[in-house]
Amino acid sequence: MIPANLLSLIIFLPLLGGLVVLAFRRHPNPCRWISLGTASMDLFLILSVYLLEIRVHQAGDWLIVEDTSWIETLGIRYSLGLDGISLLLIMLTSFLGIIVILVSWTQVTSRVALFHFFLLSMQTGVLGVFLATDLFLFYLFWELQVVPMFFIIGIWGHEKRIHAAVKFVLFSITGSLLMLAALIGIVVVHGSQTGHYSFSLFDLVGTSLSSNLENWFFAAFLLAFAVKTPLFPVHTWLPDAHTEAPTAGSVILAGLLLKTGTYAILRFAFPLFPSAAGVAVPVLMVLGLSGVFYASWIALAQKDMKRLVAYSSIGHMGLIIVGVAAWNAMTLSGSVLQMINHGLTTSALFILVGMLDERVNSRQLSDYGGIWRKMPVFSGFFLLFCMSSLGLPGLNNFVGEILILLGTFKVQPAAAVIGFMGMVLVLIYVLRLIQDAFFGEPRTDWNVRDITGREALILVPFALLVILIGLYPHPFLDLVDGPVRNLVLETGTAMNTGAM
Amino acid sequence: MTVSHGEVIMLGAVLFFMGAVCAVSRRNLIMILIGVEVMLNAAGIALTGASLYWNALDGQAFVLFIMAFAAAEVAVGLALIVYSQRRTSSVNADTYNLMKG
Amino acid sequence: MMDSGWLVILPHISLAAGGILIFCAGAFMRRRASDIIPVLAFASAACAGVSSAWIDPGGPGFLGMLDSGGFSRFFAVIFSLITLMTLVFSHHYARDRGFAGDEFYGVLLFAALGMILVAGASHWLIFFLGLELLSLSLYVLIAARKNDPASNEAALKYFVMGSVAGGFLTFGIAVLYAVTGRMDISAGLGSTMTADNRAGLLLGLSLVMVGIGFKISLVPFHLWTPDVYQGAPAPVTAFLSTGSKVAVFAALLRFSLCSHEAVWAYMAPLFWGLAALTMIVGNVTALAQTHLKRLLAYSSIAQMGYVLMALLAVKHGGASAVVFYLAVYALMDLGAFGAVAVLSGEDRERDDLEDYRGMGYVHPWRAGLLAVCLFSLAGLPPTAGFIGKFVLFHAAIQAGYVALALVGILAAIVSVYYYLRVMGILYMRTGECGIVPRTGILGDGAGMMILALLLLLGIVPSPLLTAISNIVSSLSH
Amino acid sequence: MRTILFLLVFLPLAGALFHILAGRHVSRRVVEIVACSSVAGSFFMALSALLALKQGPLRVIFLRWFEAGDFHAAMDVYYDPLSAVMALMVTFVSALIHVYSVGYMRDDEDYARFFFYLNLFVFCMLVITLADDLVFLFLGWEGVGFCSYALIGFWYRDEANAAAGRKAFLLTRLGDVAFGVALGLVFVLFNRLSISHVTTHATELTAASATVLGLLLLWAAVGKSAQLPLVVWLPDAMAGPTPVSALIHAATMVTAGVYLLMRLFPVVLMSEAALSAIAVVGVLSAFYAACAALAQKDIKRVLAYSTISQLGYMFLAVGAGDVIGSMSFLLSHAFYKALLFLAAGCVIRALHEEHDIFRMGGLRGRLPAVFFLFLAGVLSLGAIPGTGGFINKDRILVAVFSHPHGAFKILWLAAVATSFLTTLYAFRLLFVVFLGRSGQSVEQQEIHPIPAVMTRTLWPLAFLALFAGFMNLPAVWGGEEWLAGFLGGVPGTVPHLHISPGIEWFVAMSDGVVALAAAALAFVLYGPVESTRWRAVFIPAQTVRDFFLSGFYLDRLYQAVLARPYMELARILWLKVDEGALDGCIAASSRTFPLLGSVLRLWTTGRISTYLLGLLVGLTVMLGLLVIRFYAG
Repeated sequence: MIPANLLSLIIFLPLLGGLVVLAFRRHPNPCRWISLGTASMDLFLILSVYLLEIRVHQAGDWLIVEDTSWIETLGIRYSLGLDGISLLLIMLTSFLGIIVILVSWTQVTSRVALFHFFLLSMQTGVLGVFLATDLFLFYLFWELQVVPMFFIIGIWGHEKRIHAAVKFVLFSITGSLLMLAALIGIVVVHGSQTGHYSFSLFDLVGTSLSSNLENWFFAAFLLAFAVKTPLFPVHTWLPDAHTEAPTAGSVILAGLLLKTGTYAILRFAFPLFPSAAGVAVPVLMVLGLSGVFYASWIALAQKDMKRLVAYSSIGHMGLIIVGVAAWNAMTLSGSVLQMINHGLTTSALFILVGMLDERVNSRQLSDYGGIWRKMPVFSGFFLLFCMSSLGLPGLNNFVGEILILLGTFKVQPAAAVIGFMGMVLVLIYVLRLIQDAFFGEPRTDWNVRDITGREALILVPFALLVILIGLYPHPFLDLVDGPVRNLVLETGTAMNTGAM
Repeated sequence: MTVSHGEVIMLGAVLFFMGAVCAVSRRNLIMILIGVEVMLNAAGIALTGASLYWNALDGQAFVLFIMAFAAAEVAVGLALIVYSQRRTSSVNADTYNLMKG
Repeated sequence: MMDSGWLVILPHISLAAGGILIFCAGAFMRRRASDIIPVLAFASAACAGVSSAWIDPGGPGFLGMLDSGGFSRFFAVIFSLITLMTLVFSHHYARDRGFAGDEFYGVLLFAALGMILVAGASHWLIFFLGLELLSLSLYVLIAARKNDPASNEAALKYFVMGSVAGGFLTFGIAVLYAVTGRMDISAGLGSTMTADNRAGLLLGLSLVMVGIGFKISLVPFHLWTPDVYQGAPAPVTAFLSTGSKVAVFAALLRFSLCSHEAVWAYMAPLFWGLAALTMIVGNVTALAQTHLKRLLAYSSIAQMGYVLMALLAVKHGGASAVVFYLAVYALMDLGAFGAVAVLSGEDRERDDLEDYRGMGYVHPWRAGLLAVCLFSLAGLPPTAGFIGKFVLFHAAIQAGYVALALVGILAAIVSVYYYLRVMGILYMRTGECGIVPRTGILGDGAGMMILALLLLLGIVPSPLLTAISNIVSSLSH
Repeated sequence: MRTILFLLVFLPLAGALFHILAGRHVSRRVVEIVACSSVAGSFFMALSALLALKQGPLRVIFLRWFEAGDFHAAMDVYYDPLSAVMALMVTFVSALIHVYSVGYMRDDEDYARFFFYLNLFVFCMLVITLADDLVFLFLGWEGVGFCSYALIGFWYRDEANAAAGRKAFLLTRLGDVAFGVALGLVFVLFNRLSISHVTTHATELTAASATVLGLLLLWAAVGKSAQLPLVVWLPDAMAGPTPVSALIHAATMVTAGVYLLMRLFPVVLMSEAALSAIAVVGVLSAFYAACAALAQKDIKRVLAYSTISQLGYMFLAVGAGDVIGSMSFLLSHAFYKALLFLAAGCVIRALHEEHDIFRMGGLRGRLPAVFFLFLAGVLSLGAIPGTGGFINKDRILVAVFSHPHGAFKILWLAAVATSFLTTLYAFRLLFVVFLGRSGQSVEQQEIHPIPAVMTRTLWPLAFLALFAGFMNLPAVWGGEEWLAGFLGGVPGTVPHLHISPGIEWFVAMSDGVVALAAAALAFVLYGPVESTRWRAVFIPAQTVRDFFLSGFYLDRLYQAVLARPYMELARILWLKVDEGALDGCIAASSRTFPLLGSVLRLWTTGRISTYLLGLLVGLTVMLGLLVIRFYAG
């Protein structure tokens, strides 16, 4: 019923579309339509997987796997796997893939074909990260997603774009190259133990390592993922990247790239090195919570709206890390759900700020004020996503946060208490953002219209999803349930023995 | 009287050392070239000595090739040097520093 | 026996004959020479490539002085390809600058012959002859632009350095011969180490390493590299930075594989230090460059450091990684310098980085070639350089050289910065980047081929890797 | 029954949805009708549910909300007498205030947004009232906070209003932290987050965990109910439209805090310490706010401080263990305080948005209906014997006085003193606004006509304000304590305080005397007759008045100690730490490499001699290393 290489199709369809788009260098509109078509087709494929496959398997283990030989001499295989967690994340990916094209429809007017090529190839990279189960393949996609982002920020960004783009790549590469060393290390150790050189995640899980070695390997993996997440204190690339990137870039960055970091921690770092992870749990919790406090605190002082949202992003991701570190069924489900939530909410906020920027050509809070009067519908959306961001119950973030915090409470009450306190800090900057931008009298004389139909088309799905997840997250949580149980069962026990 | 194999090699080594020092320390292009010739000839002496010691001819054959090569090298080198000298009217190696860094 | 011997040197003959024919054509056909010579050169290089690729002589030839195994033939194919590409890139370049005579094409073919000899030598004499043939030809090629002071200075520097290094190498060979009594490379290096010959062996090898280190620009023998690369005409730089380095490295690989374990145990730490130094100095110095060719020169220095790192693993199956990376490296540098060649204006070389502002949009394909090559050099996917770097680090770590691999990784992180800087200039800045140079379809075609190969190898490296591992395993027995 | 409960909770939500989706496209009349009828419908559902409550507490699950691991959250209700009474009150007051708002917001363009928030608020409040699952309750809990924020800042064009809303949200959320932590603790202790489960298993708690849990709940309640130390937001919250102040900041939302304590009373009951803490917080807040109310000039601020003060009584009652006393006080407070606010709203509207009581004066003649309504509220607030307010307050004081713990006598004294102040400021307000010399501004101005719908809706409230207390008339005075009986089933409650009649009489007498004395004093000081001599004796110096007026400078203190340092540190963290230290370190280390590069490039001198030397040096080093190696190993 399902074609044998469906997953490859899902991954590479966008890239294919991107190559086609490149052929229309001089015709912006066909570029947009082709990209939109490709991205929609990808979403359609993924949704059909969701609808067909889920009924069959009831979200058990791996729903679809694909495994072909690739680089035999090194034991590298082209293997992909889809489980509930990755399904959820690729749904998010392809959804945001469509959104970014719509967002850029009028915002990007120069070098349109190239832009869409990068957008689509970016999507391929991210999808690959979420689906790869061979460590080398994963590493390839992991690096691959950096390249288009570099260009998206660097070519279509704002004033200090090159600096930001280079900074982004350097941070990423620094982490990932060290991970590469560790990755080769574990393969070599596994190979010398079993005589079977393999990069497959399934083979490598359970490799017995000396605790010293395991700690080093874990640290290297963690560094790569922490940079991407970004975890305090290796986050400083993010505010620059976000501030300078075009809206679409910010959306991809916040919605997808950051998720690859937490996803990889969950999928690779913890299962591969459980006892090292067990030792690192307190550190991760402290760093995650520091991130929540630190970033939320700093966000308050921001003058640039995008920067503010960027810092808020760091804070939210910190909480996800706490959830991953706590490693039980509740927190993991919460973390995965929170990845989706953060992807939706923060992306929506970036999009909204981008729309303002498009109208007024400024991202400075001091240039705004009184927007509500001029753009009530827009403001309503903004308020909704702000409330989602600060975790108002009934909206999406709450579900994730409460799962993480309550689940953490069982393991590490102190961390949960601090996490709850962090929610106040979030409130402070979000309210300040709303206050400065939307209330009061307009500080500058600008005349703008409320949202257009295309913009509404972008925002309404976000709003619906935000509310749906807030009120009825079952479709999402059910997907995650099975894989999360497995993770807890397999890695959790090993973590505990390691910690003892 | 016969010279021992070790002494021949020693002679080669001394000669080589002198040639190398000449090549490295002199600034004059011609002198550097002469230093290189000395180095090559030192190798020739060592090879000949070793060839006698091992009682094999391939070492001496090698020397012939070295000689041929040295001639060719001098030809190319002198052409270059002459051309350069005509351009800058200097045979000091260190005057050629258009490109650096 | 006789037949097989001729078959072994078929590529060599075709190159030599091509060179001689070109000289003859230059001497006797004054008027139509400019049409015929490139064709002749192309044909003989192609001939050499085809013959080494498809004709398996089945045994060593030329009195056992020339290896005819897969290893040599593989490199012979690579050199033929490099030569072909260089010919294509230099076709318009040389004609526009007035040095497209018989001497350029003929000497180019002889240089190619030298490379094939160096990579295939199993006898010190052949190695020596090949190396010197290569060097002499390169002196001439670098000086090809007679009226250009930079070209002249580069040739002079390369000549002086090359002859001194050649002196070291020759004496090194002499010392090795003196202590082992064998001119056969594998027999000589493979001889067991005794108290008597130990000092001599190590002295000889060190001297040989100076010569080799000069050729492949290992730090501290690298200083000539940026000057010569900058001064030489871009196609020649492409040829020089790929062909001569790959050839000498192939020889070094053979030496390493042949060398006795005890000898290797002494040499390995030296290689360790050289590799670390080369990776660090090459990459860090490249950061401060403002000229593209110099930047690429330092980058190529650093690349050799990576390869040397994997060479350390040669006794643990790292050889195929080295060979794979050498092939990939040849493609990358050929592409990068080739791109400089096809992007250069008619009057002068486009060298200052600022001249490349916004180039990505003015010449999308050529700048694209440069960009992909740079990405590949930086080791980013989906290029061959990514797989190559991975293979190198894999080999080094597998052999236990973790610290060196970490040094390499740190150096690679530093290197990303300057590659991205060029990328930023190409695509993220705008500026006047001058007139559109005339370049034939050939040059662009070659560029596209390199680009395609780089991407292809980045996605399906398996066939090449498998082939190489077969070749290498045949060599080590 | 399930349907009734469902409609009870979700009808206002449906109204809210209608407003947000269609509100901008339909006429004002439609919006008004939908808004009022959805809440009214909810009220009738509450009424019918109450009548159907014969079979005892009822738990109904509407929706499995989310599940993960062994955690389940559901949208469900636990319908018991306590929540039934509360729901009835909430829907009733809400319905009246919705109707009132139709008049009040007659001239406002943004009516759809207003009714959206208002309906949403009612929904959230009902969730708090009825929810069984604590997470669901938290939804309401935060939801009302959001609505309160949005409604305080409803007139967002004045930044002060928006800032007041922000402050309210923030401070209540400080309390919510404790709620969240309490959720965690309950989850760990009981493995379920259901109120019905928790209350029935509360006895299994250890004293320590009960104390922690009780204090957490107290802190949460303090935030919501604006008790010390989180009081400062409520006076500012008066920036919102008056119906909002009446509904949210007097009758319903602010009582949610104390209601939570009642709802989870069995847990609190397990800890002596938590109970005492609740009582102390209550008394302190009551006294503090009463003092502050005495000095206020803004009519709504007087009422706001009064609300804080009255909420303090409710806390005190819970702390004394008398849930029923607290609940009945809550009910009657809801009626008279809503009444007072709404009447004040009429006054404000009539005087063209005038808030200063000293610029009013002598309105009795000009707004007679409003005067009588206000009088009813003041009588009840001032606990003049014979009103409902008196009966309810009396029950609380009796409970406190008769508490076995001796220290509660002190609390009782403080409560009586507060009671004196309460009556004093209540009558001060009445006299200054309605009987005093008319203010200068009022003289010249036309009275703005008040829509009839505004005053008419107040009559039922006035009736209830005066007489609702009789539902709980103690047996001593021939009452049946009907409400107490009804609430008797609620776990942990003591329906009838078995106190000797002597004590009852003593407390009632002292209370009554105090109230009457205070009323008399107010008449002397602020009454229609000028009495400079008395005023000189009783009215304290300006500094003290300023101290009271500013709410003991608490606001300024928080600004100086918390808000401003926080802002300042944010800037420092950003510029000095994040961009300075962290990013600076990384930038500096990344700068060293190019620097190193430009040093290393000096090596490439361009001179052949250097290059040749490189060969020799390289060789020498290699040989040197080999020699070392040679002799070392």
